[in-house]
Amino acid sequence: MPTSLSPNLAPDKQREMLRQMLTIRRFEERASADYNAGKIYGVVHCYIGEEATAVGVCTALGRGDRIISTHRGHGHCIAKGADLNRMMAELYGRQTGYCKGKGGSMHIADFGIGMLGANGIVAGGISIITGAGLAAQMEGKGGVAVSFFGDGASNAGPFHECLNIAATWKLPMLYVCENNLHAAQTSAAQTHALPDVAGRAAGYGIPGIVVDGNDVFAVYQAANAAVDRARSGGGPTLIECKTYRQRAHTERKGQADPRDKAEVDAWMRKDPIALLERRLREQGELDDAGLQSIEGDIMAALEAAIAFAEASPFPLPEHATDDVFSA
Amino acid sequence: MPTSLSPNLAPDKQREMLRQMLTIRRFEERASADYNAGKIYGVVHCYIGEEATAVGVCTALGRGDRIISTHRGHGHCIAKGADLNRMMAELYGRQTGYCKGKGGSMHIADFGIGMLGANGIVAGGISIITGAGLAAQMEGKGGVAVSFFGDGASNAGPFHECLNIAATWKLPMLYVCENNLHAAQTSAAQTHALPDVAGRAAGYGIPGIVVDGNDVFAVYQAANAAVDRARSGGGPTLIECKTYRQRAHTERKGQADPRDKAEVDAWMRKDPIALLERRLREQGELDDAGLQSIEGDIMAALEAAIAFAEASPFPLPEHATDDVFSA
Amino acid sequence: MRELTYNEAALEAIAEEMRRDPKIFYMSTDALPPLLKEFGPQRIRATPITEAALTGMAIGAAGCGFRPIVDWRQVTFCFVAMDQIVNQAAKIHYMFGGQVNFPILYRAAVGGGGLVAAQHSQSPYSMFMNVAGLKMFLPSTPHDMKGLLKTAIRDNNPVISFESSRLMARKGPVPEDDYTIPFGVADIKREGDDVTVVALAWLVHEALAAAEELAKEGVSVEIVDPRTLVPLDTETIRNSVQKTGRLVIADEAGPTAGFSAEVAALVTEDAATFAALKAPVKRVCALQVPIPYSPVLENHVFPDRGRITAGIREVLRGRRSEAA
Amino acid sequence: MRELTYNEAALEAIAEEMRRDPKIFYMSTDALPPLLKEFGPQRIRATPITEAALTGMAIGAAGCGFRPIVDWRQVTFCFVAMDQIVNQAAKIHYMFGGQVNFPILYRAAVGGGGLVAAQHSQSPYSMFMNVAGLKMFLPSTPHDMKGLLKTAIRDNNPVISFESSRLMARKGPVPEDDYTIPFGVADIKREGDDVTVVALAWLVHEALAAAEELAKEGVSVEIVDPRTLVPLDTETIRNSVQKTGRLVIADEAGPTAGFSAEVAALVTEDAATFAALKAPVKRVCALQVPIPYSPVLENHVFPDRGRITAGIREVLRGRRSEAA
Ligand SMILES: Cc1ncc(C[n+]2csc(CCOP(=O)(O)OP(=O)(O)O)c2C)c(N)n1
Ligand SMILES: Cc1ncc(C[n+]2csc(CCOP(=O)(O)OP(=O)(O)O)c2C)c(N)n1
Ligand SMILES: [Mg+2]
Ligand SMILES: [Mg+2]
Repeated sequence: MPTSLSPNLAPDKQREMLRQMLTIRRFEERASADYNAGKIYGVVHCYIGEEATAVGVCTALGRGDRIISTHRGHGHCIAKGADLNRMMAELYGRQTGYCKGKGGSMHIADFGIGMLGANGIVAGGISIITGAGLAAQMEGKGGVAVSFFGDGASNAGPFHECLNIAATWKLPMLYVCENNLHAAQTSAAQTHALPDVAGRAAGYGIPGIVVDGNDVFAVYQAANAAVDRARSGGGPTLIECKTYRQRAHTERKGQADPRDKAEVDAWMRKDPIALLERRLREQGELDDAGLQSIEGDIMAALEAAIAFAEASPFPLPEHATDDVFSA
Repeated sequence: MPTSLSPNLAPDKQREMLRQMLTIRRFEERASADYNAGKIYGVVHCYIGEEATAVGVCTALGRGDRIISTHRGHGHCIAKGADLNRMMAELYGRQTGYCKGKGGSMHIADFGIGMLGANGIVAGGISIITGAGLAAQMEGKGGVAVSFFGDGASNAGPFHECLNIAATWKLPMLYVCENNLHAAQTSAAQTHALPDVAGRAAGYGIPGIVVDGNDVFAVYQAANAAVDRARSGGGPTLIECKTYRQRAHTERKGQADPRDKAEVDAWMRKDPIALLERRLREQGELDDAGLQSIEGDIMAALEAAIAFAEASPFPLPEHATDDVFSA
Repeated sequence: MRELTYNEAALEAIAEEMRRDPKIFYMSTDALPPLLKEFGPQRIRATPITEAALTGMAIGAAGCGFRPIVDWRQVTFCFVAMDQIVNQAAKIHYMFGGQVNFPILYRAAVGGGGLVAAQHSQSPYSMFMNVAGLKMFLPSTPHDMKGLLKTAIRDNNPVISFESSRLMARKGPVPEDDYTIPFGVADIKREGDDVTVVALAWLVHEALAAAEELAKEGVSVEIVDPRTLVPLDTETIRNSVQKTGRLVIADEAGPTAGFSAEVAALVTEDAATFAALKAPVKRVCALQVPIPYSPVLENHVFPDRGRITAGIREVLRGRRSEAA
Repeated sequence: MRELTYNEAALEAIAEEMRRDPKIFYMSTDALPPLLKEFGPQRIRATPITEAALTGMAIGAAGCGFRPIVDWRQVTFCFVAMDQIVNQAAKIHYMFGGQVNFPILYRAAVGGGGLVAAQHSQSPYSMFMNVAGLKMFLPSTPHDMKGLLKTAIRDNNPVISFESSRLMARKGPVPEDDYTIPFGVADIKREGDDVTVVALAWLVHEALAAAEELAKEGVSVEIVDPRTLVPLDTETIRNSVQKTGRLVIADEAGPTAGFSAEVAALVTEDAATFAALKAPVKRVCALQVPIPYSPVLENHVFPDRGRITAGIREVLRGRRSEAA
């Protein structure tokens, strides 16, 4: 894995990456707490530990570009610019949420900002976003589409079908595999013939790149190159980000986490936020005050989101029959 | 593509390969005629032109090994040793057919000889035979399982899912892609990012081999090596046989065949039976009399099969409700 | 009026809509030659044999403002795409709180008669009816095909066009003008007083033939063709049964938990219709088996005018016994 | 008798059968720890997330003499495997003329109540009932779970075990001995004279609660739990309705072309049962919508004891009007 140079990005932009990564983390820490407090329902999958991947990729995108996510979607939403209020209200099951309380954590979407949704089905989003890639190609405005998916999803049929179609039709796409080495209770070592998913790209004649998914600059650089390639008609790229989830598969208390303790610890030491913070400090772009200010802004936004959610009404029971069909 | 040496096979065995290939061809010529005469129903897909692939692979197998086929299944049946009488009776829709008249051309199976069935769904057989590969591994008797499928099928999800599982679990399998350059009315060039399907094997860490699918010895040698590897616990191999169907996608009269005339002609000149015949003659293993005797045997067997089918009763209407469930 | 086949009527509807709206494009494992010729390979896309991918791609493209058509061809081939249909297309509008529309047309040929055995002879529309969030129809005539298909293409939801294999070559009058047929409106294909036959697709024609025969005996049969399966025109069905008091349901699919069961339930759970019912309801369906290949067997499995006639006679004989 | 949870009863049945028959093995995207511990990773296989492959592999392994169990976990995840289910598992025995058996057990958790939204809250068993060639059941108690699961594992056909998510932790008495419950035999969970409730899984318990309440008012409710969906015990259902003359069907799934429609059809098409029917049939089902996340919405969508009670009252009021 190449270690990244500091990218050709203005310091403000670099701090913005930190802000986004921290926002994801704080948002999820709160979501987890509120889930265990019974204010958020169903199931919550945290992205904590993987923030560099979503932020690195989305920094390379424009507002008109589109992404799709997985069951582990908060990070992608925030990195693409989703509104924390409406996200939190959705988790709280309120009428003001992104999905009017119909979706919850696994289904947050904001088509207005090109976030085509979290998805509860492993590999379920890959074909949908490939359709968005086709749409971008047909629109002819240089847009790209990004599929985020896990190592687990990379073994499923749609991965293969879509890579082949995207490669054949030269769709402007990034396939971003977030290889966190595990899929629920199984390890990638158990379920993959080879450790690198990126090696599969060659079978379709497209680039397959492995990057350190915890190094936001490395992710950004790989994504940036792939976006350039896609915009200029070069077709799709498969980017495999090696990363790790710092928490169990879901936030449900008492669930099994069969991962090796030493492995978890080693990855905790590679925390993507700590890494970025260190680099910014080394570059002289960040000091304690700067960090505090970022943290303060985030906490204020988060409190505002919670307040918004708490103050929002639940949907009315009758709303359950709305939106089955569009007019 | 490596050109094959004459394999380490007794002359009798080599003539047996010719006999099998010719049997497939004569069987299908007759099936096509009888289909157009209204004696065979539904749809018939001919394997004519691709005989070297089925015969080359099946020559490397033992009776205890298992194969699965596609919608284009007669060749695989015959190469694995199926009974012509029961095949023809099935095409004729008779009670004595392999499926008691319930299956027809697209569903001939003979589990007794390890032929797990033709299948009407593109890529539909791949996972089934992978289960047979798992069974063979669990049985621990050195059996192997072979998945025959087309270039079209190689773009479908089950191909990818099963290759990964077979590679990860080191299942004793051969995945044999019959790349006849077309899938119904589309060309492989239109639907594949790269011309070689075999290149996808590397993504799973297994060998991917391209052979001349019209050269029965080349196919046999590749299959033989893969069978050895599989039997000795080395795991699966992907073998891509470049071949060509000499006829339209199905035997239905008047259907479109958008293939390039020059391409068709070029492949007609590479006819696998003519090639084998020439080599056997060159080696002094075959002369006119020998060929006539083979042809004579085949025609006799075929006439017997037709007679058997014609003499066999149709099922009774009430039989339609048998066999939905087994006791 | 000029006549077109059922299949021609479908192609005409699609071509007219594609001329009208540049956002429409078509994906299928085979490019239909007349459409390809007119609209070219960018809008009429021949694809790899990956119905799962196509079905999902349509959702994404629709969410980005296009109006994709995916032709699964045989309904059989859509089962590889069932996740995209059931978990994605049907639910995505609802799950996301209605924030964007997904105008998609899926096409699927259904039914038997071709002697192509179990995998290629299916009529599973009831499975899709059971899923909330999909609209669907199944026309019986070229006229209905064209009008319903146009409605479907203009609809802002995923719609499945089930198309009867047996009717593809059947001709019928089709107006040249740009007409549409609203969803959820059944068509009374024949009026009558003694018994209602609710029939789908090919069985509408078989029912008409049966009615013709029975008319000679003085039996007056009303034939209701629902045309759209979702939304279903419950009212027309119930009204007809309230008038006749007797109901036969004719469907080329098997009965179990099928369209025919739904219609039986709809009449039985409605007080006024139930009150009007003079005899047990009768389902005239395919036998509940996979479809066999041999003609003797296939013929035995499918309902036809003979079985409809027998079914009608049975419900005419039946009545509410004293037991009640 | 000792008590087990519904989930424990399932695991006990599987473990006992696996001890008895070495040909049984288990595949799932997650290896269940207690089974893994006892039987090891060769027989309890954790797999990639490829339900399509697993479902098909089970067919091949079964055809070679094994008796595979594939745990889809949530029923939702089996839609990616629908081709293998509908086109292969259901048809392969028939299509091949019965030459070999395919003993396979597929497991799938169904239902709502977990606030996990549309994709993870489904009850689509009716879709599978519509497909000829699959057996399936849906138990309401730990006792029935164990007995039916054993029957399923010993059956020589593909069988789907639908298992109610809501009941997983529910306890009940389970005999320690090796008993089986035959397919196609409904269980009368409560005897009564005034009205029949045919209920599934969780709604059996809701119906029992409703019956208890109504008993105080002197209403005698009979509760029939079909247990097996295919084959369905038509006779017990019809006999009960012939006795009571009134029918409510309670199902956590939506009504359209569903199990509830099938039951309504079964009583309406049978002369004796139809004759005995004193009132319109009532379906008490989920609303026909994808299942929403927010508790307010989810609660509104699902039927419960309150709606069953209301349904019973409605059919008790209803009667054959003079119109007939
Ligand atoms: C088709 C399907 N099968 C099973 C599941 C259950 N499931 C939810 S998340 C998950 C693991 C996904 O692993 P991966 O793709 O690596 O993503 P990660 O959770 O590691 O981010 C599984 C098995 C599912 N949602 N969809
Ligand atoms: C899932 C699915 N989609 C579409 C079809 C229709 N179909 C039958 S054969 C065929 C082409 C198959 O091509 P290939 O796999 O290359 O095999 P070949 O016919 O060339 O031997 C198609 C598209 C099908 N049977 N199954
Ligand atoms: Mg993972
Ligand atoms: Mg081909």
